[in-house]
Amino acid sequence: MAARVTESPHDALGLSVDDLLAMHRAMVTARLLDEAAFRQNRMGRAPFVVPVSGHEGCQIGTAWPMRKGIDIWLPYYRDLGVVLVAGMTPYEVFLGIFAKADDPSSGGRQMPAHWGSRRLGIISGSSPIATQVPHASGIAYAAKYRGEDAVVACWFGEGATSEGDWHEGLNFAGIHKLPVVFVCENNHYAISVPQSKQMAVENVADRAPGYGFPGVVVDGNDVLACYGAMKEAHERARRGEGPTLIECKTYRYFPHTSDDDDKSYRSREEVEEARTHDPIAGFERYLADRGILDLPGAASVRAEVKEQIDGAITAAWEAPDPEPESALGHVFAESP
Amino acid sequence: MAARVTESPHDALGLSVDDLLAMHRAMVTARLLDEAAFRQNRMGRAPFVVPVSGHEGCQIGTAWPMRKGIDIWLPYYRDLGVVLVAGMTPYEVFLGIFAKADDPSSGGRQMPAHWGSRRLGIISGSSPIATQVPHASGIAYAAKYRGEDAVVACWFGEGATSEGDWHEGLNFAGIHKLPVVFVCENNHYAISVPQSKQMAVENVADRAPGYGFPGVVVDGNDVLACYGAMKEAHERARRGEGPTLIECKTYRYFPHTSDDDDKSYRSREEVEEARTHDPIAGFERYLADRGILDLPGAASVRAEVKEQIDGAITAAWEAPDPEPESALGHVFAESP
Amino acid sequence: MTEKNVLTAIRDALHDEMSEDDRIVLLGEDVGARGGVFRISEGWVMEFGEQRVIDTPLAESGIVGVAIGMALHGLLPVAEIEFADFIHPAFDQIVSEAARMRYRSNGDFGCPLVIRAPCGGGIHGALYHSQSIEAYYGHVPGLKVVLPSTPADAAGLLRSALADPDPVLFLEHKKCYRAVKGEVPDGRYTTPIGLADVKRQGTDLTAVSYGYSLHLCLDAADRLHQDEGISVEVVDVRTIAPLDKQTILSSVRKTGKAIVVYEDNRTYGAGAEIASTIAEEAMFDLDGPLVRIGGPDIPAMPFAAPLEHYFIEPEPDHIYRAMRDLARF
Amino acid sequence: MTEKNVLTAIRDALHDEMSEDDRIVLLGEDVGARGGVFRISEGWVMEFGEQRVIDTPLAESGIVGVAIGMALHGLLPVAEIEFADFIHPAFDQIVSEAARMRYRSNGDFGCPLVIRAPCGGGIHGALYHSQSIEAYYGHVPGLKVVLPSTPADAAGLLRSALADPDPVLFLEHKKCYRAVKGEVPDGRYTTPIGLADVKRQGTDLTAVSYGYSLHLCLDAADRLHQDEGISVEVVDVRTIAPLDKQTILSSVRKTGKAIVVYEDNRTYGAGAEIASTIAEEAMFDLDGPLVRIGGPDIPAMPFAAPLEHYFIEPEPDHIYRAMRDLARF
Ligand SMILES: Cc1ncc(C[n+]2csc(CCOP(=O)(O)OP(=O)(O)O)c2C)c(N)n1
Ligand SMILES: Cc1ncc(C[n+]2csc(CCOP(=O)(O)OP(=O)(O)O)c2C)c(N)n1
Ligand SMILES: [Mg+2]
Ligand SMILES: [Mg+2]
Repeated sequence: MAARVTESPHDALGLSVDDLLAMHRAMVTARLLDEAAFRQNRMGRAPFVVPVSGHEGCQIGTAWPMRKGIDIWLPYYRDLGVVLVAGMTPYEVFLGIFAKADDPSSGGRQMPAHWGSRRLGIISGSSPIATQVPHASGIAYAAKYRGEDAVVACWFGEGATSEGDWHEGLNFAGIHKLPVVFVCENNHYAISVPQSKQMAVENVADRAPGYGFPGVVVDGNDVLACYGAMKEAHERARRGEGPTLIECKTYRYFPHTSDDDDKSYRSREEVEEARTHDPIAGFERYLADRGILDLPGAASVRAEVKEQIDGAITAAWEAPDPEPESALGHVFAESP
Repeated sequence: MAARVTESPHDALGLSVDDLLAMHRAMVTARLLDEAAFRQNRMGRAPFVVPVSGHEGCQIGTAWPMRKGIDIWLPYYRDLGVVLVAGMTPYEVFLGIFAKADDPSSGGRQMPAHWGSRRLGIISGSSPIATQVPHASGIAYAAKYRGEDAVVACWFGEGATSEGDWHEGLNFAGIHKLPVVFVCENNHYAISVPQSKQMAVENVADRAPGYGFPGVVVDGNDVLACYGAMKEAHERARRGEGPTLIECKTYRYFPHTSDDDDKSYRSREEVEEARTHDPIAGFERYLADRGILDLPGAASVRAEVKEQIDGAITAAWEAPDPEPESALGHVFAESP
Repeated sequence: MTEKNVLTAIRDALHDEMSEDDRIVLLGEDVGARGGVFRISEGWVMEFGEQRVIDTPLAESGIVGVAIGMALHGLLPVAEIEFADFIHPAFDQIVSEAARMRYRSNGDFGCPLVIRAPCGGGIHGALYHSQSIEAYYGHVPGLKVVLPSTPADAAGLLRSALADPDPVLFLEHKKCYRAVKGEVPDGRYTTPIGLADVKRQGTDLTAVSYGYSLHLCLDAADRLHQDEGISVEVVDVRTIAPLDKQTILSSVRKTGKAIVVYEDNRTYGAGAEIASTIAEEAMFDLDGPLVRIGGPDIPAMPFAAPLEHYFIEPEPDHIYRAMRDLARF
Repeated sequence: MTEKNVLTAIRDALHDEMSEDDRIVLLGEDVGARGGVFRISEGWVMEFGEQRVIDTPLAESGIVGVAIGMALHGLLPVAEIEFADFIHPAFDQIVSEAARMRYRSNGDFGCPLVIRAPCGGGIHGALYHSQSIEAYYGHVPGLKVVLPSTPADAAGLLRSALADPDPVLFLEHKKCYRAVKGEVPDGRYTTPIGLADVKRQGTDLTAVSYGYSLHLCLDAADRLHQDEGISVEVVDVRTIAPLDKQTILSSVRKTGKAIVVYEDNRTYGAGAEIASTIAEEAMFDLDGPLVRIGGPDIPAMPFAAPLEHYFIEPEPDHIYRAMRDLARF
């Protein structure tokens, strides 16, 4: 065999060094935001927070191929990393956590992490699981009907796949070969319910053939693998070849939310083991191995991000609360 | 290769000649009942009838392995053939069609063909499609919990597979490896909606792997093939190996119901072509080829069945209507 | 002006609006080649194309959920539910999603969606093709619920629903479809959502009703006038939510007597809110008892003719007699 | 007698009944290892086994549908819906299936099913963990709906629900879980479904309420007595359906004044039926206006503290003041 120059995975994917550094920064931002939010929770300033830690690889990876201003995002509550890529800032995230009037998602009406922003193309999400799945199909139908080039992406956990809406949404997308990508962040638990009690199969992706489109399993802790899977699905959608279901195997390091206590259903050993596959650590090794970012470099990214977050927290905390009577507004377009 | 005596398919399936004749009679009964019901409809005596013709092969075939008094039946409205095997008589069927007080399914409260009978183990069915699917899983769970040997069978059309309840019901059955058989009578239309607009796949059975159990495609016009598939699934269920999804490819010869007009959505040529695969004619050829039932024999079965049906119609027509105020009864156990 | 029945009025109005605005798409079971089970969209798949007249899979939650997505992305979807009885699987999409989209996003997103569903009984539809569902949905903040009972109102309200920036549940009483005829103005006129309508002037008592019951009230009122010279004013609620209190209350204040008539199961039905509103705001104007007539509290109209009839009229001429007794009070 | 909060009373009663009757199974999301999000079933999966304490997939329609199947085949399932807000996907299974099984089969099949769901707001649950759902379900013939507000009632009504041959929706107000304590009789006593309860005797006016609002009424009544010597009788509805008209009407006839207080969105809420019943049957006994106080007609309680507080108390002490004004009328 002829010798050839080894190409790095990111070259093959068409990612520049700047891309990689930006992806890394986004992952670090998600992680540090998470930790900061939990601190605010313990300080009694944030009644409810939803952790992301562990999911940064699959979120940043699958969000990255999306085009701002063109594509449409339907994240679920755990998708802090996704909405950061879509353009939400740490300040806006904390406006939500502190339920301030200027929270872009809901003006403090919804729980934190119920993302939404017309400006950013992030469709407002609710708490009931999997309801956004048929919305994604409907948006993709409208985009196709209107002859737009938009791709719709819809994220959810493996627990969401048990809901009837999930089935109905994927079925419709398959029939009409819609430009939509369904991304399952399989962290093996739905709150406390393990995957074995959620479904009788190992891979959620195995359900895709039943809807007439491909299902792909990818290592959710490998941000580049996630990026690659999404890039391909995104291109497939743009080519008019229809939906893809991507399943990212990952893990959540913290409890389900600040209201949960995961000790009742997961051993500490299991959590520790999962942490050895940390997507950020893995990506930093990748970057270090290729001389793109060394340890001190990574540390200074952390320091910069931390400073940005601290500033965001201070500013968001000072922002005004919603006015009590504003509770009556926006029931209908003609409401006060 | 050593020569060996050719075994007939029914021998391999363990069916006796008496079995075959009884199956044939059941198929003929379903067909003639259907035709008689339509005549009653045209005479203005039956406001609403649901045809079965074309489905006799898959219904009699899949119903036949079920054990009366032990197994549990969840048919849908098209399953006249199934309930005949379960033990409903033509007289009882016409009590339902004429909405008489003694209609065993509902005392004339539901539309005809909304089967039910505690005595026969037929679970009361409703109009909303696919709602019985999770019931089947729950009954199978209860049977397993109570250590019973019962097998639960649940029938539905291919349209029903699009409902969320269908997904949720199969998923639960797969997780708990329940003794239940799901039978899809795929006649390629849900009222007017063709299969291509119902799903992006050719076989409903291809969805079974997504629930962790086998899916089987069978020629629904071949009563013995349907019997064989069900027998295997039934045994599998009894062995504790879990559910099976059987898909029978078939066709409906008449409109969806007496309220439908199928000319708008199916060409007459298509219907005529389908009729060349008539499950009764096919089975009669099988029986004639093996000298089990010749043409005159089949004709006299028809005559006997017709006489029975005529008698049933006369008797059912004479039966008393429900009392008006009885409409208030049975809302709760303690109701009047 | 053209005489039409309710079915034709709805069909013509929807057809005209679809011709004018290609953002409108119709989706539901059997709306394509079959033209809908009530033939509202007969021939439309040829006229407007499969992209605009969409035969969906058999999945109501999906129908509404997909329609919400369309509404969020520039279309004006009309989701047809084959029978109102089959809307229940979509309850969550309607209540949690469509009706809350604007509120939960603090006004950032709107959801201009029309859900059409044939409701009501009296057509031998039995337990699952006869239900009244307006009380469930009237209680949902963020959702408008209309239930027109004449051809002119049906066409005008449908146009308003299509123009509304928020989700509207448009209920069509099956018994009115063909049984009720009337003059329909030509042209693309609208009838405002949120306004009740006095369908018959009167002085002795006010009957508040909607749906097919409205026509039973009008009929009883006519006969009472002939038989006994009693003058009944009949108010057609038309919009279940938001309820037009003012029209109802002015009529009741004028006549001093009120009877509320509805087909749905009586208890916790829409009539409860109407009667309660009258009691709270006009009790001191009443010169007689406040009377409420709803259907019996049984799951729905049974199939057998004697049972169905008992649901509709448990005692001979019960509406007529209740009006007469109230007038004489 | 033992002092317990509502949560503990429910847990103990359910635990005791499960110990006595192995036909009872508990199914729902996170009921197993996690013991439920409110820890009702903590440790039970060890005690009763995985076959009886079933962690289900995330699928509410499936949970109720599977439970119906269990009920049809000899078990007594208790289906737990994690929050009442998430019961909506199961609307069809509850309304079309559980509630109609007996009626549609002409009494041949029964469906002894208990559905438990934590409802109500005031715990910073925001739009989807704060909803009141009793009005939707109170309107369903064939379904019983209970909403106890004290520990003793909760335990007694839960036992009645488990013994009932028909489906019962058992609503547990989340704010009452820990905030409301009281004496609970020892032993397996029952509290009958369908009976309201006078929680406070009084002579000047009757307040009819349930859920956490009941406690707001009791508190306002105590303060009014102290401040102004006004004597308020407080009736706890307890069973939303079937509604105990008699207890409500006797109290109103005695005091001559009625105020109905509920947390749910006001319009088409359960209070409409209660007020309407009073108006129809006791109007001539009233010496003052009929007053109804419900929550605002907005989707649900928002998350931000000022907004949530506005939902609960739009004006300072609004219940107290409404009672005082009515008493003074
Ligand atoms: C319809 C509905 N049922 C129940 C819940 C409560 N709930 C919130 S998150 C969750 C688990 C979701 O698990 P999964 O989809 O795997 O996502 P993950 O949280 O693991 O990322 C549940 C049961 C809900 N929000 N909506
Ligand atoms: C939930 C619900 N939606 C719609 C209907 C109306 N409907 C009755 S039968 C039917 C088609 C069913 O098709 P399929 O499951 O293929 O069975 P088939 O009639 O072809 O045997 C429809 C849409 C219904 N009964 N229930
Ligand atoms: Mg998960
Ligand atoms: Mg079919």
